[in-house]
Amino acid sequence: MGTTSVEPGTTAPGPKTNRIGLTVIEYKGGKTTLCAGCGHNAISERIIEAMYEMGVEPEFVIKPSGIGCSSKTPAYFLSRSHSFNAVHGRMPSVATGAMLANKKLICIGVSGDGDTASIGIGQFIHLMRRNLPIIYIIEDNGVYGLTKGQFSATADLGSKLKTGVLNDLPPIDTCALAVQLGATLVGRSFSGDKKQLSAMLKAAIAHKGTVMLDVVSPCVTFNDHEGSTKSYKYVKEHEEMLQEVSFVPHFEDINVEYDAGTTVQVTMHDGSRLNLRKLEEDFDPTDKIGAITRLNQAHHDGEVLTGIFYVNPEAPSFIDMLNVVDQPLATLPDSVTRPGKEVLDACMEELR
Amino acid sequence: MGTTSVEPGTTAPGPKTNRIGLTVIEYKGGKTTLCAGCGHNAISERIIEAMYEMGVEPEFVIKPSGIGCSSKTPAYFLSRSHSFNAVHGRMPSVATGAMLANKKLICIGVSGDGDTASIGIGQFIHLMRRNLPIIYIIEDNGVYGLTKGQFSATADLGSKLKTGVLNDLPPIDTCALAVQLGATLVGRSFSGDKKQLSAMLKAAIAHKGTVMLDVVSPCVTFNDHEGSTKSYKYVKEHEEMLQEVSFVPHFEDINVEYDAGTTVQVTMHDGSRLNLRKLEEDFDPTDKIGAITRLNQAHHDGEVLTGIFYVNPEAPSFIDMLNVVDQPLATLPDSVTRPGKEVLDACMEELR
Amino acid sequence: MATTDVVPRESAGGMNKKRIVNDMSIQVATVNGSGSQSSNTVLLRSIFQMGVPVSGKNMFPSNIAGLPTWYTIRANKNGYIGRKKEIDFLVAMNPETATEDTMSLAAGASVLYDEPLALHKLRDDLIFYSVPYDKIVAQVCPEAKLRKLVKNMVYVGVVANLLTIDMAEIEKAIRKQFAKKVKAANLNLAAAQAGFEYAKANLEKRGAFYIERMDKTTGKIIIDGNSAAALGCMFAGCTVVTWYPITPSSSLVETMIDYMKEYRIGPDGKATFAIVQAEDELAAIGMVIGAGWAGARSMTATAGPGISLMSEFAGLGYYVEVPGVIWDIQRVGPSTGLPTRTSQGDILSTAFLSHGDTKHIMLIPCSAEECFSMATDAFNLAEQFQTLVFVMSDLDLGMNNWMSDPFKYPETPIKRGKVLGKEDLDRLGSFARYKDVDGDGIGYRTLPGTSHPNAAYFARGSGHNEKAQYSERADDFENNMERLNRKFETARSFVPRPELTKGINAKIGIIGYGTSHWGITESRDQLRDEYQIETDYLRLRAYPFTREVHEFIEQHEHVYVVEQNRDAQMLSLLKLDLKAELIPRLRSLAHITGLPLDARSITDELTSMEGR
Amino acid sequence: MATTDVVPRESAGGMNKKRIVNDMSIQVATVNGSGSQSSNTVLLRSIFQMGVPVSGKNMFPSNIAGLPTWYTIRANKNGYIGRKKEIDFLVAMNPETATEDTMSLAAGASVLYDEPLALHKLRDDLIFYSVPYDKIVAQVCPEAKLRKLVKNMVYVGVVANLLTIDMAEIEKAIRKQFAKKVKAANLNLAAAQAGFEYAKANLEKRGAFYIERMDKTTGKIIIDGNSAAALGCMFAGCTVVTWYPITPSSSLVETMIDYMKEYRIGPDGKATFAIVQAEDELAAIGMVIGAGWAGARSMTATAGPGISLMSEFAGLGYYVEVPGVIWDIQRVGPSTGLPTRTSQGDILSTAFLSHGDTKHIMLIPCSAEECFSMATDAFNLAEQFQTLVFVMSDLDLGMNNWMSDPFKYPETPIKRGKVLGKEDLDRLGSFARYKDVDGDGIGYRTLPGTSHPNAAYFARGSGHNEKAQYSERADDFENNMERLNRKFETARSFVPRPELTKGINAKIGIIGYGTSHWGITESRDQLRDEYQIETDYLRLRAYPFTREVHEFIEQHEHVYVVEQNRDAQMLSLLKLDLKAELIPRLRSLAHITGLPLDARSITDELTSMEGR
Ligand SMILES: Cc1ncc(C[n+]2csc(CCOP(=O)(O)OP(=O)(O)O)c2C)c(N)n1
Ligand SMILES: Cc1ncc(C[n+]2csc(CCOP(=O)(O)OP(=O)(O)O)c2C)c(N)n1
Ligand code: SF4
Ligand code: SF4
Ligand SMILES: [Mg+2]
Ligand SMILES: [Mg+2]
Repeated sequence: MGTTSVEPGTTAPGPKTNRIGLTVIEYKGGKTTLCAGCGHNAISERIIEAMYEMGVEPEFVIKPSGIGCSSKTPAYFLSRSHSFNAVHGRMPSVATGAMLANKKLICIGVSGDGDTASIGIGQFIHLMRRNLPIIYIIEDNGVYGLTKGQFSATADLGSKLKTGVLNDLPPIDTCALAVQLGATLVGRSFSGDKKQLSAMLKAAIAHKGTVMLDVVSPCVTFNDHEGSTKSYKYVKEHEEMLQEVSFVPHFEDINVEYDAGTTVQVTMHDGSRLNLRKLEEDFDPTDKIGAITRLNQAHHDGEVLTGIFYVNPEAPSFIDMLNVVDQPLATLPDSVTRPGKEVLDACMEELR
Repeated sequence: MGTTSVEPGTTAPGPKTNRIGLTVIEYKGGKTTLCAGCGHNAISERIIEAMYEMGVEPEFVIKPSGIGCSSKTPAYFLSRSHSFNAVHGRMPSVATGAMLANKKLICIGVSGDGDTASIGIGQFIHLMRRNLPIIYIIEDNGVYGLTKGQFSATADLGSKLKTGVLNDLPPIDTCALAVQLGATLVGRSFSGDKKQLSAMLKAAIAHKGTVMLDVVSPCVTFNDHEGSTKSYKYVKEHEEMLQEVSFVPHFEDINVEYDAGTTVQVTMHDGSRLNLRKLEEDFDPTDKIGAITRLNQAHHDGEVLTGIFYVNPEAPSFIDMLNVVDQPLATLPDSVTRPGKEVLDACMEELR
Repeated sequence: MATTDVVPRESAGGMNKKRIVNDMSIQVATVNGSGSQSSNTVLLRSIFQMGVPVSGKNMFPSNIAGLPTWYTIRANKNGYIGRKKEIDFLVAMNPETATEDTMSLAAGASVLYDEPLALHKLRDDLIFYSVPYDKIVAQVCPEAKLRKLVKNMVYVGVVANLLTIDMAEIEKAIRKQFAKKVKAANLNLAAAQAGFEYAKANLEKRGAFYIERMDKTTGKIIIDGNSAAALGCMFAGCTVVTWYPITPSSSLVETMIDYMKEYRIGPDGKATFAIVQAEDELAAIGMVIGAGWAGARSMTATAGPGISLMSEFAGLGYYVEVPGVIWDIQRVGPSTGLPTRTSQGDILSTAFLSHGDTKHIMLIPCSAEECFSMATDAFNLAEQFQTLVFVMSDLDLGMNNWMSDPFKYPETPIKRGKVLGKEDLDRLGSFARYKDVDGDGIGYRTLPGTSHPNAAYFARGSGHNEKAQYSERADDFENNMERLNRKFETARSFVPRPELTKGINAKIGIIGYGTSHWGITESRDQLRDEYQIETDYLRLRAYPFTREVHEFIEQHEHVYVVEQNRDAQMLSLLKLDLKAELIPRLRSLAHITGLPLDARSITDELTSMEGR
Repeated sequence: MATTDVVPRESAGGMNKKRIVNDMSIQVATVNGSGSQSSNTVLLRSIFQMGVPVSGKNMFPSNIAGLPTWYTIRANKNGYIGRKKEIDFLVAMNPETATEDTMSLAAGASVLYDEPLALHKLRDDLIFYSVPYDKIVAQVCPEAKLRKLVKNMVYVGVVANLLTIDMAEIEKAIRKQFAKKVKAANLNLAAAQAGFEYAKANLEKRGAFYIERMDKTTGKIIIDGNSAAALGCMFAGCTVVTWYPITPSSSLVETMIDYMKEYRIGPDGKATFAIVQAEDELAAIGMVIGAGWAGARSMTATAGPGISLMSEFAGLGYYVEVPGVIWDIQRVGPSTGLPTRTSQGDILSTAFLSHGDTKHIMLIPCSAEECFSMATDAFNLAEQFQTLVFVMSDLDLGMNNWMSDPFKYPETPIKRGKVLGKEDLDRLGSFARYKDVDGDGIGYRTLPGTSHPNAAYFARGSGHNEKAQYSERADDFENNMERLNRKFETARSFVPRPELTKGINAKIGIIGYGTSHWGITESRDQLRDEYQIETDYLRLRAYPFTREVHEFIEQHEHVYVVEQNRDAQMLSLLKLDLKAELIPRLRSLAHITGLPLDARSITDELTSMEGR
């Protein structure tokens, strides 16, 4: 069970609390066992902030993950939420099952580039198709950190390992795939970019369908050297931002006016607002086809493209399509899940 | 072993033979056990023709497949070639292994939409990335024929089963994925279109990297009714051809002049020529990004888009990249595969 | 015929004029996809309606249309409804197999054939009836394109006449078969009648076989095991179903979809369940585990290849201790094997499915009734023991038609196992997920969404201590594994007990399970009547084995373990579990041909092993 | 320490002044990623160079940096190189575990600690040596950022002084370690020397342990099992390697890549092999099978989770009869379990990997030498028997450093099995792929690319007849399965025979395998010397079991089966194979803690079971 066991935050005089009266400590997790400087740690920090600032009830959050350094991180945030460190590359199916069982849960699934793009690409693709309510985060360092730095399927062509080995296979762009296949909020960020990543995570929490965030997260031990295309240095030098991303939650009624010419404002399902100040004149984050084209262009031009690529706040989610009752299936009473004797009798009669 | 056991075709006076002296019968297979009218049977016929007309040595062809009605078809063509009816959705890995063992083989892998897009999408994606020399054919009917007609992952949104059930998940466009991921000759055809399919298959035989052909192939038993988007009727009504495809093998020195404005002429690795008479003014089959955009557009417009979407005849294949010796690894002599005693001594010395 | 293993023997009903009543097997040889299924069902039902115990077994190819199919109907007054090797009455509709089918008959059997086949030329020790189907069909069915279908209904009429099946029952069966489709019903009825009339007018009955009314089916139902399982799961309170189509399990979920849509929709028109077609079996079991972890009663259904693909997840379920139910409708392996043939070949690999030290609970139904009742057992055990439970059915049980008593409404309440809610935690303050509080090896769990700050725990497939915290400590690991062992031991006294049937002070014991049951019960009577060999019979219904199993073996000089696989898989599990001194008593009767096990094979082999 | 299971006992080397020479275990407790690996290797090598038998075992966490790691060096004049429970000399470098590490020592042991840790306060029954590392490092290493690394080399010098290890050997070892990197070598040497000098000047040796020159390592090498396997596979003529990284198997392939790049490049600069990193284990085994089918000598290496994922393909390999070699470097399961701990936990599930009636050949190396030699055996058997062969190594063998005799150049030629070429077919005309021509159950195969019109056959995982044609016939299926059984029986007399070591007319037998061997041999001496118990010892080297195994059990009153898993997996396989009367003789000594099995545990449990 969670390693912290603090009581629910009590408002004033105590420490600062969020809208549901919890302190930020109550969103923290255990001490990280990852390498000092690992990008993954920064992402965990951002998740803690975002959940705190959005005032999410930790007891209703689940944190499924696969296997890898990245997939260990759910142990380092939200100790008050249930975690499921499953098997390698199969987090999507476990997450799907859990959401089927209890539609009221908020699911943040953490994976790595190996866990997702190598062994897990099959389940990833089918998850994206379903638009399951989930925040799917790839902590993307281009290598298998936990097995000591072999290339994963997101490694760029020509990227170099410490050993000097060059990657000769094209990378899988998980964002392009996610958009192509049906995810409804897709973006890429960088573990080093607090502002952008926080805004994206909050938008993710406000979204009702599949959110897919590919977060470039350097592996300081195996893939942060000269010649790597997933190093802090490389990303800083080659990052190309599509927009300046900011987010206004529904419970804060700030009402800034934005010039539609320079900013795309997206109203999320829960009324929150996602503001995208254009850095590229004619990019439209609601145009699926355009988004894919732009992503492919970025590969062609060797850019590390970040920002929100595609968003569709209203598309029906998988749970909507299944048209299940409002209460969680997990806790339906027997009276509802076991039809009466008359039903059995009717069935028997039919078979006589 | 093969069910026919005819002796190599002897030229004249006997029946018509191809450039290596074989008759078309020597490319045939066993009697089909598929339903009468199944699109898959037509595809088998085209494969027989193409192999015959290209004068391929059947003994050097391998026919791996997965599981499904489609995956059974290798039994119905080229009895003189080795087949491997593997497990469901995993043909790509078996094919890859075989090509590693013997680079001289010509590999035609047959799969279905369920075998590829559902259970097999993971291996499919990684196969495409490698640009392995293989002709990958999806006999695409939108359903699992062999298990009696459930939807597969290529079923279109809103397509209807006989039972009236509607598909509510977006289809996976295997061609868009193939281009996106690195296949170097990608097209879509229709089992009912002899001319186009034959030309594509011949081009495929002439290509040295990964060829991915999605051939819409109606399932007359479970998915050829009103409301299906993979029926003969639907395809005929919604087909949109990108080009008129024709092929001139390297061993035929026909030299027709084509107007570059109206026709794209691609010289294949072996000198053969693939001629694409444009039916769409500004579509360029050598532009990867454009191809993907066009494919996505087609979904948006509800077209069944056919033709050659992308071709790159010179990209290095996976086998090229591995830089293996010219002889097949499978049959290297022991003298080559087992280093001498002095090597072992050297290794031992290092460990003292 | 192409798929049996008969050795010609004198058929009971030879030319000799003794009447044989309500004891025969009828085989209809056709081509699949030719729509003979409904004709065969009509034959089956009409005999059933006459009160005669009956069973129908379909031997179909692993393709969709055009290959040989055999449907065998067995009518037996003693209620033997297992497969019978010998065919007494052949309806030869498939030119491709007609000759081999005819040649493999026992002398004295009857053959009903389509005139042009001229089968009578083949042998002179059989009774032949020839019918000009096309002529007859042409008369009753003006629409040419319907004739192929209707043709099959003609033989129903002919058979009815030759075996004295009441045409009124045929009509009743046809009406039930075509339900609302009145036009089709009338057309088919006409065809059957035409067949009946033709036989009456032109065929002289020479065979000794008769169907006569009796009262052995009153109140009974006819159902296949998969439909029974589907019903069972619905009444077990199943809420999440995930699946990937595979023969012979697909019909379980497809039938369940129909039932759930009808009976599990809430007043608001919303579903009290979720059924998801996954992309493959790895995803299906992953979803089952995710759902079970989050508190649903979740299940999937598959067959051998799917079970193999589930191996890694099966170990996760065992080690993380997540409830879930997996139906394995066994077909013939290894590999793809014979997808449309039956076996009990996944027993051993499923018991130890996954690497490391992993063990699983298995339930083994032998009848439609048990497919229904064990569904509730399986879900209850899965949640009580917080582990995966495998229900080992097979193709013969799952896809064939079985006569059965109507199912009893489950008296066992739904058991959700040790789950701590908010109130419990308010009381306890906190909990340790993997602590053996009660000494039964079973810890307490919480569900995501429980509003208590200490409700959460970290589920992981890696090493963990009692508090579910990551641990690589040797002592934590060993203690946890020992507790898992204790839990499995506890399960012994909670799984369904075996069923014991005693002979008269018998020294020989027989152990069987699943569909082997039907051949065994019949064989035991053969042993008694033909060889005066008394046997006691224990039918296993679950793994791990209960006390009764050991006692049974202790009480018998030798014990034959009958099963439908090559490697004596259940006998192997017994060896691993038994006191070593008892093992010498076990003898294997393990066979696999893909066809349901028949009594005669058991009797022959057992007697020869007994030196008789 | 956090990962052993010691019960404090009086250490051999107490304050009492008796000298204990070349018999001790040194444990270095550090933090992983701190670069202590090279220091430990230097220590190990220097003792080795002095002619003293030695082994080194690394107990590391399943993460990359920052967690506790323990490295144990055992020096033993009798050549006992298995794990020893008791630690005689602790080098405590990790503040996090220093206290627990110290507390769990046996009285009389020595502790070398970093001054600030002040461990001497903890107990008064230990010998403490304190060293101010930072001061010393500061002097020898001006570059601050290198100090963390160099610090570890200081304790090497201190230990050398306290245990009388020759500094000349330390220098030699350091030079070998840093090979071309002369600057680094000098720096590290300086650090070691500084440590040595410090100890000489400030520490009074009080422990009883001494390293003295002897001649027991002359000509020997030091290597880990995975590197030995990599070499073995290279010399076995392996041509296709596919893999997916997983601890503890990754280093096997990574080392192989290095060797192959150096020694398997043809004159034209092209590779005589292909090594492919697959997307997962399903793909890895699929490629192995595709390559084996097409004629390559193909292999992959993995661990438990990978083995489980390979289940479906394993059945295909068995049933289609395709050669391939799979190395399972066993780690602790179930599920993800303890990825960096050792076990013998995949034996049972691998023997029957996949659904249906499937069985696999397993080879079980116990030493680096066997990792090398069994590689050739595995590839030969795979091609001779046209099936998958699993080599069951483990983490202890694969990743730890072992002293070994240099490997013998394989005298066994490369055997490619029954393959028909064009010439054969010209002679024969045609062939039937699955026909048992020679009565050994093994058919003849052809390879794709064989220029003969009748060379092709249809490989399929579905039912087939002798000619590899699709068949659902019961007789075809049964015959084929029986032949596969015959083939497996034939394998009994071709797999590596067990190794028998006899005591003096012993009544007790011990059966062991793999790395349990090292604990067993030492334990047998303890049994003789301390309890006067004579034992005979049979070391299994393969499954299926050869004749010798049955004979051995017949010759002993009772036989202890020693293994490193919970469920007595090898004993289970023996039960399934043995004559029933022999089974009562078997007794299980099965344990799993994740740590290599030590002699004392075996001795203690066996004697108590013997009532001593
Ligand atoms: C079935 C299986 N295969 C292989 C492994 C070994 N393994 C553990 S983590 C990992 C890769 C992790 O890479 P990634 O997902 O990128 O995470 P990172 O460590 O880079 O954050 C692998 C191959 C495993 N645990 N399970
Ligand atoms: C592991 C596994 N799961 C399920 C099956 C059952 N199965 C056989 S074929 C098939 C689907 C085939 O669909 P597709 O690839 O589209 O081929 P089609 O029959 O439509 O030509 C399935 C699910 C199987 N053979 N193996
Ligand atoms: S190895 Fe890389 S990915 Fe893993 S924790 Fe260290 S830095 Fe992070
Ligand atoms: S079921 Fe469909 S796919 Fe299969 S053979 Fe028949 S028509 Fe073709
Ligand atoms: Mg990574
Ligand atoms: Mg299909």
